[in-house]
Amino acid sequence: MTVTISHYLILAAVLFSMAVAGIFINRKNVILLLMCIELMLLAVNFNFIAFSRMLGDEMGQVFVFFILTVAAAEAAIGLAILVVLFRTRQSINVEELDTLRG
Amino acid sequence: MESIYLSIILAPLAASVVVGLFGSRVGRAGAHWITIVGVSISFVLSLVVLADVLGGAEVYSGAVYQWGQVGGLSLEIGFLIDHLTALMITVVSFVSLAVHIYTIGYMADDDGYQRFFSYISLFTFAMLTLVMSNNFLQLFFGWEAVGVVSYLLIGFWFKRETAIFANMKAFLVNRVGDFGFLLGIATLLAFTGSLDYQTVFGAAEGLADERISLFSGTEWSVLTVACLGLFVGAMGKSAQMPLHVWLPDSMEGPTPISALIHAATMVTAGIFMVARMSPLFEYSQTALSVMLVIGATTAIFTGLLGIVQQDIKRIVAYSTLSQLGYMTVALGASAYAAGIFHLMTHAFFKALLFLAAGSVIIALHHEQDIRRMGGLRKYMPITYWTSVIGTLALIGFPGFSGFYSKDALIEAVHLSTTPGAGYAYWCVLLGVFVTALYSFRLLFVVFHGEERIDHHAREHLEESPKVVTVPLILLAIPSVVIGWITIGPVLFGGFFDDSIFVLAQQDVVGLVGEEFHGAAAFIVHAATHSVALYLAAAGALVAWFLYIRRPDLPGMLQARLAVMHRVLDNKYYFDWFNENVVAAATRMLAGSLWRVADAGVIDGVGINGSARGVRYLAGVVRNFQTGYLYHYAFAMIIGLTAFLVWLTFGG
Amino acid sequence: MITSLLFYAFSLILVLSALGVITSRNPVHSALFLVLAFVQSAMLWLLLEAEFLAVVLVLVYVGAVMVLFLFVVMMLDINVEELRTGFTRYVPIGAAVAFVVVLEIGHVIWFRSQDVLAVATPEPYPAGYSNTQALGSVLYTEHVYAFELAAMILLLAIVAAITLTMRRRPGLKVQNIARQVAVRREDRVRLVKVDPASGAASSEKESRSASNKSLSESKKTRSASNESGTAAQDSSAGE
Amino acid sequence: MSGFPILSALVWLPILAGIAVLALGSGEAGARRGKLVSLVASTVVFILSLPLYFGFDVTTAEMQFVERVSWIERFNVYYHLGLDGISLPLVLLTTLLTPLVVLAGWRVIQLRPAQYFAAFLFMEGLMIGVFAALDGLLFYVFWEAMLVPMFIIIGVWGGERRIYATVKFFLFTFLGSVFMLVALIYLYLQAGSYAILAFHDLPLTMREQQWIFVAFLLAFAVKVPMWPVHTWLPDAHVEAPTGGSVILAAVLLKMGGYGFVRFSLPITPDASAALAGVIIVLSLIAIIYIAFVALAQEDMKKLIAYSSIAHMGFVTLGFFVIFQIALGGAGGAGIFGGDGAMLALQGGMVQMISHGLISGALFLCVGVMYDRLHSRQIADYGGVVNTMPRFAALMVFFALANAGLPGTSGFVGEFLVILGSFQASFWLAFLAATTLVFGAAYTLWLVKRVVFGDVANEGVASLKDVDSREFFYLAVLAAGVLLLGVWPAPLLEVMEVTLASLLEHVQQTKL
Repeated sequence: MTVTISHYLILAAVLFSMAVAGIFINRKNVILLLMCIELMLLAVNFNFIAFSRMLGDEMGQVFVFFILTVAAAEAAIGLAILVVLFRTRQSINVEELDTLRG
Repeated sequence: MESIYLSIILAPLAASVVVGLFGSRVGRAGAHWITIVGVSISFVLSLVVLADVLGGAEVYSGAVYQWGQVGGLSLEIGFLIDHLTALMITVVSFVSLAVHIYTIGYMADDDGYQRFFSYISLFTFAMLTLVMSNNFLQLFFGWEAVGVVSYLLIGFWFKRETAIFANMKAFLVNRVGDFGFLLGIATLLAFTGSLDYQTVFGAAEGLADERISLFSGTEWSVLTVACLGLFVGAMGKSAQMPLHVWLPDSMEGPTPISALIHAATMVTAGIFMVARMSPLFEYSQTALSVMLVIGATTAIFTGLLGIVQQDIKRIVAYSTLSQLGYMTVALGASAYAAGIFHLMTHAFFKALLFLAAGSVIIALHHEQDIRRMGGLRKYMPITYWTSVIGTLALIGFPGFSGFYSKDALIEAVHLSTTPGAGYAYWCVLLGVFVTALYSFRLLFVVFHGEERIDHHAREHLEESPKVVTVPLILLAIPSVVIGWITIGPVLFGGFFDDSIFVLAQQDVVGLVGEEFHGAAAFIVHAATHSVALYLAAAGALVAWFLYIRRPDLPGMLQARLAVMHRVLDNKYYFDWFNENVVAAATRMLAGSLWRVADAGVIDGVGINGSARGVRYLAGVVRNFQTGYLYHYAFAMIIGLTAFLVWLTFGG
Repeated sequence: MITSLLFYAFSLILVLSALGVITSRNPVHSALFLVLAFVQSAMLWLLLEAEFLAVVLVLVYVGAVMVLFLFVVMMLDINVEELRTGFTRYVPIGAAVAFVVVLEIGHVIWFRSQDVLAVATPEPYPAGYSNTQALGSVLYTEHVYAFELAAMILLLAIVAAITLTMRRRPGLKVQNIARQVAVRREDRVRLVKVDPASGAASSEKESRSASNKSLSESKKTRSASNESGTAAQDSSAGE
Repeated sequence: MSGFPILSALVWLPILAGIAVLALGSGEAGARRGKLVSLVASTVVFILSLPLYFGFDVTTAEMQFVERVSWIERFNVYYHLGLDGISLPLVLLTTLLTPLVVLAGWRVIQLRPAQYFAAFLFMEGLMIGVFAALDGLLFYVFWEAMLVPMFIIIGVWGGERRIYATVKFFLFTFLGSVFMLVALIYLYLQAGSYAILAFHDLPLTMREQQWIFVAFLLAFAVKVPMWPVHTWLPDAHVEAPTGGSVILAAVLLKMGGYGFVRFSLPITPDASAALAGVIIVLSLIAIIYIAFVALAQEDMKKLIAYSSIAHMGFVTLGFFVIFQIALGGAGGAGIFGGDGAMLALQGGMVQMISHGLISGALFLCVGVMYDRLHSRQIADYGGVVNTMPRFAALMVFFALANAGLPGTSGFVGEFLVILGSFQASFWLAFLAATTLVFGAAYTLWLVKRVVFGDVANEGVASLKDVDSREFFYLAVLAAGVLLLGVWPAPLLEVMEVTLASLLEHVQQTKL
């Protein structure tokens, strides 16, 4: 039983869905939310690489490269915001972030 | 001739406009001179027209100008001059002239002197327009115009709450009549395509067979519908039951108005109109019967009311109602000429009675209650004697004008075969008795018996000035002689042949005429063939007995017949019904339509309700906007997932 | 065969560590699980012969991003217990959504695209193939603009992160270099004429009071103290 | 006059004058100059509009004084103006009333007078534009733009609840006209241009016609206003300043009626015929039900506003009863059918003009009293005739005209419509004719309570009679009302040929 592309895709799907579930479960903790997003991106990257490999085309990997770049930037800014947030509100509890509430 | 016709109408109008707009500039004397000259011109020219018509002039019908053109229908303003018109304009302008002169004295110390003259001249204009019209449009114009001027005149003393109530009531009741009148006109237009008298009359016979379906399943003769509509209008103007309620109340206006409007001219507009429309009414037995019944009912029942009234002018007003009932009965019996003849004689003696009453009223400083009069005979001889003449004319004393017209009328009804004539005949006969009773009651209570005048008034009690008495005398003369002179030529001489149309089988006037051999012989004939004369005498005797011989009896009778008296005193509860049922229900309906339907349902539920609905919906949706980040995130994810489900499994 | 075994082993660890990320009580543990997940991913990517990206993943993510995460987690004084209240409340819906996602993707993979994917066993690369070189040759030629843009994004992220987190606490002494450079003589030195007879005492007082005043105020007092004739040092401390 | 773009001048002169008034500034001197400019401009516009009447060819139904310039080429939109017998009287009504309204606000408006007068000038230009536009899009632009000055007039110079009133007014009218835009766009897609005259000849299926008819109906019914979308009118009237009420009643409502004859009837004749019954019922409800509601009012302006609704019921009745007549009538006669329809149509049009004059005058009357006592409540008055005899004479005259007295213009329209509707059905005429009674009832009751009687209170005792300015504008309207009542032929003549051709057009099915 050889490992086909489908295996990777299923793995990515499982990973992605776990990240989704993680967002639901850890709804209050922003840091964990960020981590879950990282997991999601990872799952996406899996797909890209798997297809890239299957099609023998480097484009997918270039895309993953860019995704990694943007994800890193996103993580940096997200964490910076988190820090500022914590400084002003002494908490990162999402439930307390209700300024949007009218 | 056309310029004469035009001048007859325009002279009073011009006078009215000048006095109305520049009242303060022309001054009091100017006001009455200008209007009297205006009306005099009308009167003189009316005489010219009358002479011309009597001289055998052709019937004139012509347009003055085109009011408007709609499709193929040309609406014009024009004149129809025939015997009927000529007679009417003469009567109208004569009475009007008398009233103008009388007003100088009656209104001498009133603030609205100029205004009053302007109004009565305007009224004369409106009435003449109505009478001279040759088409329904102008007829309706004149019809409403006299209504409006009477509205203004009844409310002339606008500070009196009763007066402004009465004028509104008069106008509204008249409007109910006009409502029918307009529908009648619309019916005629719809089926003949014209508003011109000649065309409509020409089509009348054909219309009698046309059918119109009003209620599902029933078919009506078009002509009957039209005639009933027109008659409803006449009921309003000529104060027939049940639209009579405005006339007694309208006595709130100054007395000259009561004389001018409510005796001689305006109320007779309805009678005139029906006579004018005789070519239509003749073909509708139904309409004739309705007129007979309503006229007869009015004649007897309003006469009864005159017996219990205490206000001098109201008594005369009820007498007018009763006489109008007579005229209507005549019309219903196809005795149009008799109706018009009675109209003419009545105009003179009723104007006389009103002006005499006015004379009494000014002499007593605007006292109208007959319980505070009595024994005035010696203080006001001219007023007294003219009143006697008026009363005798009214009850139909042989030789006086009322006698001829009324007796001819009763005879005609007696001979009529129109359904309802039997009932009408008994009503008018009984009416003669009643008329004599209330007329002499008035005469006796006011001029005879003990003096019940208060002292203050008695000190100044004297005969009224010349401007008042001269019109009285002027009117007294025709009240006596006009019947004697004119019954032959006017009633039986084919005077109205060019204007009134009667079917041969219904020509009761002709039947009466066969027995007619001169005015004197008519008296003999009446004395031998009719009970009316004896009934009148009986009425007078009863009045004499009750009010001169045994003045204590009326009070006793009143106590005995308390129920009857209360009914009469409350005028059969017509006013009560109108005010407490009709008016109250209207107001209630109006209030509830506004508050419940308009403000409540449409605005409240519909308009503001939808606004509230949006707000409520927004409130519900607002709950989704929790402001929690993760809720938005969840929504996003779930939405995305759902979208993907649709994408992958859906199609 | 060995690749299959390796695939399943790595996959298992990856899934378990992902589970650890989303379920562990302590954010630090979560972060560490995430590190593990990234490492396992890198292994799997190696199996897919994407060596360069595998290395980048380890270097950049494990080495930089996750360390950043750990820093932040540890730096912030997070009340873990409070954050975990209601933890189980959303488990069902989370699981449900996750299940639906899996179902969807599985459906797409197994049913909708079966014919395409089943046969898609990748061709082995020819000998001498370098993943890094291949990637580089595309990246610097075809996608050079995108590459530059990525660099700009990273720069932006750096600037943004610094700007966001920088703060000025009151009372903190900071040099204003621009201002120091731009300073002129008139701002710092002023000539005061001293009246030899009586001015000493008053000028002493004046100069002391002036020295306490700000720059703008001292300009006002200059005319008054001109007569004293002594030079007063202006101790303007900037803002 | 050939060559001179007289209609454009009528549209743009007031607008330019309005800008000038605004530019003159809002100081006291500026306001005074602004007032003067407004009066001069509106008077000039009126004088300019007179050649329209005298130069009008009454023998043709073609558009006259046409101007046509390409506006938006891409969508085939033209700046296309012109007049026929339907729009000419309405334009004249507008040009006549605006100077009077300016005069009415002359000394009364203290707050931002320049802006007030400028708003009226803008509105005049836009209203003339509405009546003169022959391009659908141009019409729509004028139609909607006109809302803005009115909105401002009520919202800024209005009474206490002006915000509620303005919002209601705006939402109602805007909601209606949005659907009209949809219909216009659909027609454009079918016809390839926005020319209204092209719409007239556009063949449409019954289904299309019905949708278009309903869309137009929503817009016009709100404007007229017809029951049950009338409730904005009393509120707007009550809150609006006098001038606003006058223009609202006299001209704005006419835009709805104008829309019916310009759009609904000729563009969707078959749908109009099919749905005429509904409109007729709504019209009768307006005539009878609203008369009752008017009877219950305690606020003079509200009463007149409701009476306006009832009177406008005659307009819609006249316009749509023609189909019943054309069909031979339910219970009535067919022998006089053609002229009956003309009677009804003419009646509806005359009623619009006459109502413009009469209701305008009545609102001005209320304004005269309001300026003195600052109350619109009937209960606050009584016996006004004692202190203001000249005013009372005019007010009674207008009230009687409102009640449809023959000899005044109020009679002509009602008379013709009732005569016409009789040809459709006896009961139709019967119900319509009840206005003789009800109309008189609420009007005369108002007169009784306000004008007649003894002096009711100190306020009334302190009233001063109308000055020459107030007398002038009331007298002008009185003269107009009287002239049209005694001799409506000049007005009827102008509309005759146009309406006849409209009638002919309407009777040809488009299916």
